[in-house]
Order: sequence, then structure tokens, then C-alpha cells
Amino acid sequence: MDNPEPTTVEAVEQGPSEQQSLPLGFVRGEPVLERPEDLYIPPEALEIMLEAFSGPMDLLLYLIRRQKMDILDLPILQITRQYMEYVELMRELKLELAADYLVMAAMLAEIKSRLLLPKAPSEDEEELDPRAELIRRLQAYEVVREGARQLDDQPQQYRDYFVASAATDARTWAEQAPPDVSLAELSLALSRVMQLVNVQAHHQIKREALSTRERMSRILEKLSQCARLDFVELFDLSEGKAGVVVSFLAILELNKEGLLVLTQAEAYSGIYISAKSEVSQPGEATLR
Amino acid sequence: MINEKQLKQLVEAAIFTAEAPVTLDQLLTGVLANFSMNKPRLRQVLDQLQEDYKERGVQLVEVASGFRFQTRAELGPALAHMWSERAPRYSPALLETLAMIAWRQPVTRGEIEAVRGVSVSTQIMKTLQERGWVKVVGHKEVPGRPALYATTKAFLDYFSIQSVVDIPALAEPPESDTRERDNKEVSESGHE
Amino acid sequence: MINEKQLKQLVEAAIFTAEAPVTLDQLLTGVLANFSMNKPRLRQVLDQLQEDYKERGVQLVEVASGFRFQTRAELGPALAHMWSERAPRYSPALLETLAMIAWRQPVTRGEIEAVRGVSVSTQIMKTLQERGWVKVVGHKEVPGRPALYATTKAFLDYFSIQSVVDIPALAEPPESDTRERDNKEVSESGHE
Repeated sequence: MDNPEPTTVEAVEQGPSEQQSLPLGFVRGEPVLERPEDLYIPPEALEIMLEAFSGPMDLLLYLIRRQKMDILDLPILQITRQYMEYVELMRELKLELAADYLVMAAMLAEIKSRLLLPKAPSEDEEELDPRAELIRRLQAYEVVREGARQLDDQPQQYRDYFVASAATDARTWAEQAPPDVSLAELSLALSRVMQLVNVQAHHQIKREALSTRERMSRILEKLSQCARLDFVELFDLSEGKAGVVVSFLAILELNKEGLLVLTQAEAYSGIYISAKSEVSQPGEATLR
Repeated sequence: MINEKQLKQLVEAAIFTAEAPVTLDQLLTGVLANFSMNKPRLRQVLDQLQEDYKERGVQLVEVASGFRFQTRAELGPALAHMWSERAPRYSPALLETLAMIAWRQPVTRGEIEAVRGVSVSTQIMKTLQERGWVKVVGHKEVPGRPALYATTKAFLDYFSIQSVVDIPALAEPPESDTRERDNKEVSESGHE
Repeated sequence: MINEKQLKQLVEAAIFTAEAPVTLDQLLTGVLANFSMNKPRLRQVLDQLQEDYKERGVQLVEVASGFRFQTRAELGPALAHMWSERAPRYSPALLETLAMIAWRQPVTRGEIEAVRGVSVSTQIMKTLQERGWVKVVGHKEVPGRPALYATTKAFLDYFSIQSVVDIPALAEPPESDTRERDNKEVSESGHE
């Protein structure tokens, strides 16, 4: 399939002569062919042939090759005539003709007419050769066509080679690393939550240097480790006044929420803190 | 015709490229269909292949549904590295729950649900605790004694912050947040 | 620790179980991460493996995106027969479109059509992208902002090439300046 000539076109022609023109000259009864005995082409054959060409550039390149012509001195008159014969025949046979073929026909006709017109006096007439653009396109197309053919000749998967693989149970050892979260993402989530809260209750959220709520967590955490803590242990003097205030507020808040119990054996003695679930010692006064 | 060596290569290649284990019959009616082969001879070829791969990283084994190549058992843990890629991202629900815990800690699940307006899945709480970012610091003395959740030191370390108040969203009250966004939208649409 | 033999087995097993070709870096940072290895030593191991498999039904090859094991070239027809339902054929139109993209990438659909002289069917572009051979790498800053297409490593892997220049016809890059090209053509044709 990589090259249409051997598979389809030659089967149609059946002639030994290489230089012969394409056997399409019986169109409209005009005897344009050297070999009238080969005149008849079954429509199915032409249809197959048409399919074998990937487009008008492919057909044009084929016509040039048939003439053993060099692309660089594109014989525009001959090529245009042959191309038109093809297109006419395709139309006559009512084959579905892609619009691209007609576009090319128009382009060829235009170049032809410009060549036939008397040349305007010009210094660099070669620059103005109306064929130049078509030649450039034909050359580019030839590269692409050849590239496609060479690509098809390369070893291809499922046709020429298969990838080898082995089964494994190693996946069962695999641990999936948890996803990464950025502070920005967390911040965004917090904004959404804060907005929800804001809608529910008109709280004014103020920035605070130390979170009382976070401190409450730390105190509860400590209490879950040892049943009873000395009140003073909950203060870290290195945090300064603000830290002491936050710790004190946290203890009061926890007490208010009923999450801890403050006990004192007698006035001015040490204050102890325990989690609410710990049963308070009888005889000890509960500070409220 | 095909010689012994090519025959072995063909069987080897067929097993390596099959998507599932291959039976003797599949080989005989498949790749070997054009060569005069029988089961005993094929068995011999497979025995040889098993011997060839004895010391290799993959081995030819017969499992219930046929023959296949599989990796050497002891390589499992080392190979597991190949699949230890990162999991997909966390859901917004998980991040919101985490943010809620960071902000309102110590907090019960019920309190989180009251704010988010949806139930917090057990899976989310499990994931956050497994990650070491959230832990139970006590129980609220109300009926049912619900657990009180708080963020951990590991949580602060992960986000390289000293305290939850360093989460940028806490620095700005949400009202100003929305105003700013509206303005931004306006100026952006003005551009177009 | 791990000895030379186990190291080779590990690399071998990793390549056989990977879902795509594996690069040296992937091996070094993946399965070999816990062992002191470097590129030159790993190259040696791979060379040894290539040697080990020289006469086998599958061989270790280096393709554009890394190392993989694949079946011996001459076994293709016999294997294609066994797994026949998987052997696709590609039309000249598809191959030309693919060659055009490989040659002139990044390229717009309009540019492909200009050279091929025929409109490029949407089906072909879809197939090429579904196969992972071609992808959109940007948009050309002209009216309509058409997509710019380029070929991928998967394309190189499928056609067993390391680079587009391995296809002789496409090895010569197209000249960017058409005017210069026209001049050159004129002088060249004058030569003949």
C-alpha cells in the first residue's frame, strides 16, 4: 500500500511500453493515446486507482514520474493536460471526486494560462516563473511521501515486533506515598471554611499571635499522657507574657467547656489539672 | 523450516508477549501451528527454557492457567519502588476538614459537620490521623463522649509553620477576602 | 547488601515489568535508589544483559524513551499470526500526515494540508493523537490560533527509531525561508 504504482495502475495498463501515456484518452472521443487498444478501463479499476492516490499531489507526482520528467523543469502543459483528462474521466464516471482535485486543476490551469500569456518585460523573470510555487510544493510533498514510505518500512509494534513483559507480585510491597499539600491549598480550604462560618454566625475573626484553640489542644494532649498536671507546668515562661496569657485563657476555656477539672486541696496550695474523665478525688474542692 | 533454537526462541517470545498465561494447546495451535510439534516435544522446550531462566531476574513458571514469565520472588520489595508513585491529590472535603480542625481545635466531628453542613467521612478522619497531622487529644464530656481532634506538631512541621495562626487565611478576615476578589474580577473583565 | 548478580536480576526484572521503556535515571532513582550505583556501572549491567539476550527470543533494546525487551525481528510474522487481532495497518494518508508532522514540527493542520494538497481528515488527527504519536504543543499566534502539532517519544518507540533523523527522507530539516529556497532551486536547476 505504500506505493500505488505497482499494485493498481500497472494492473490496469497491462502494456509493456513504459513511455506510453496514460490510457485515459478516450474521454470525449478525443484520440490522445498512442495505444488505442488499451482504451477501456473498468470503472472499478479507476476507483481503486483513485483510492490508491493519497491526493492530487500524489497523482501529479505520479504523472511526472510516468513522463520521466524532472520536477524542476515541470512540463506544465503536458502535465496539466493529463491531469485534466484524469479529472474529466473521474467526473464522467461519476466517481466521488474530492474537492482537492478540483482545486489542483484550477491551479494548473492558472499556471498554464500565465505561461501562455506574453511575458511582461522583467529583469528577474526566473523569480516570476509561475511554476515555482508548485515546484516547491511538489518537492516538499516528495519528501513527505518518501518519509511515509520509509516510516512504513521501519519495524512496527504488533507487526514486526512485540514488547516483552513479565508478571510480578512486587506491587503488593508497594506503598503509596501520600499526596503533597501546599500551604496555599490549606489556606484556601481554610478561607472556604471561614466563609461558611461567617455565613452562619457573624463572627469577627481577628488575627492573634498565638492560637488559644491550638493551646487548648496541647493542654489536652498533655493531660491524655499523665492524669494530673501541676498548674504551673502548663506555662512556658520563654513565650513571654503573651504565651502565659494564651495558656491561661486556654485553661479557662477548657474549664468552661467542661473538658478539664482544676483541683486544689486547700487555699494557696498547688492547683492540679486533670482531664474531666478522670474522677476527681473526694475531699478536694473543685474550682469553678 | 525451523530449527530447534528458533523453535525455543519462538515459544519464549510467545510467552513473553502474551497478556495472560499460555497453555500448551494455545502454543501448539498458535505460533507453532505451521510446524510439526507435539506436546512431549513442547514440554521439553519449556523445560529447557525453565532451566535457562533459573538464575535470571524473571523466571518461567507454570501457574493454573498456563505458562508465564514472572519476577523472582525475592526481588519483590526492591521492585516495589517502581510503583511507589505519589497518590492523587486530596479532596477539597479533606482539606476543609483539616483546616477546620486547625482553626477550631480541639473540635469534635459533630462540630466540624455543623460548620461544613455535610457529614465528615470516617475515611477522611482516618487518612488525616494516618498522615500524623491530626490526633485525638481527649473526649468531650457530653453524651456519647465524642473524640476531640487537634492538629499535631508533625502538621506544623509539614507546612513549615510555627503555629496554626501562620496559615495565611487566618491573617485576613473572610469579609475583606471576598471584597478583594470581587474587585479583582471586575478589573479582569475590564481587560477583555 | 546486594551483589552483582542480584543487581543484574533487579534491573532485568524492572525492565520486564515496567509499563513503558525505562531510562537510566528512572532505574537509578527507582529500583536502584537504595544501592550505591552510578550511570557508568548501570551501563555496564545493561551491556551485559544485552549480551545475555543476544541469542534469545526477546532482546534488550534501547529506544527513544529508554530500554525495553522486545521480540527478535525475524519472529514478527509468526507472532503476528498468533496475536493477529492486534496487527493494524496504516493508510498512506495517515503515514504521510505523520511524516509531515515529524518533518516540520511544530506544524499546523493548514501547513500539512498545503504540502499534501489535500484536506487532513479529523479522523486521522484523532487516531494519531489517540495512539499517543502526536500531540498539541501550542498554538500559532495567527488568526484562529491553530493548534501546533508535534510527534512524541511514543511515536519514535513504535517505529523503532531514536530520532526523526533516523528516517533518511526526513533527516534534512526543511528550510525556514522559502524565498531563499526558491533562489536555491533556481541555481540548482541551472546546474543540471
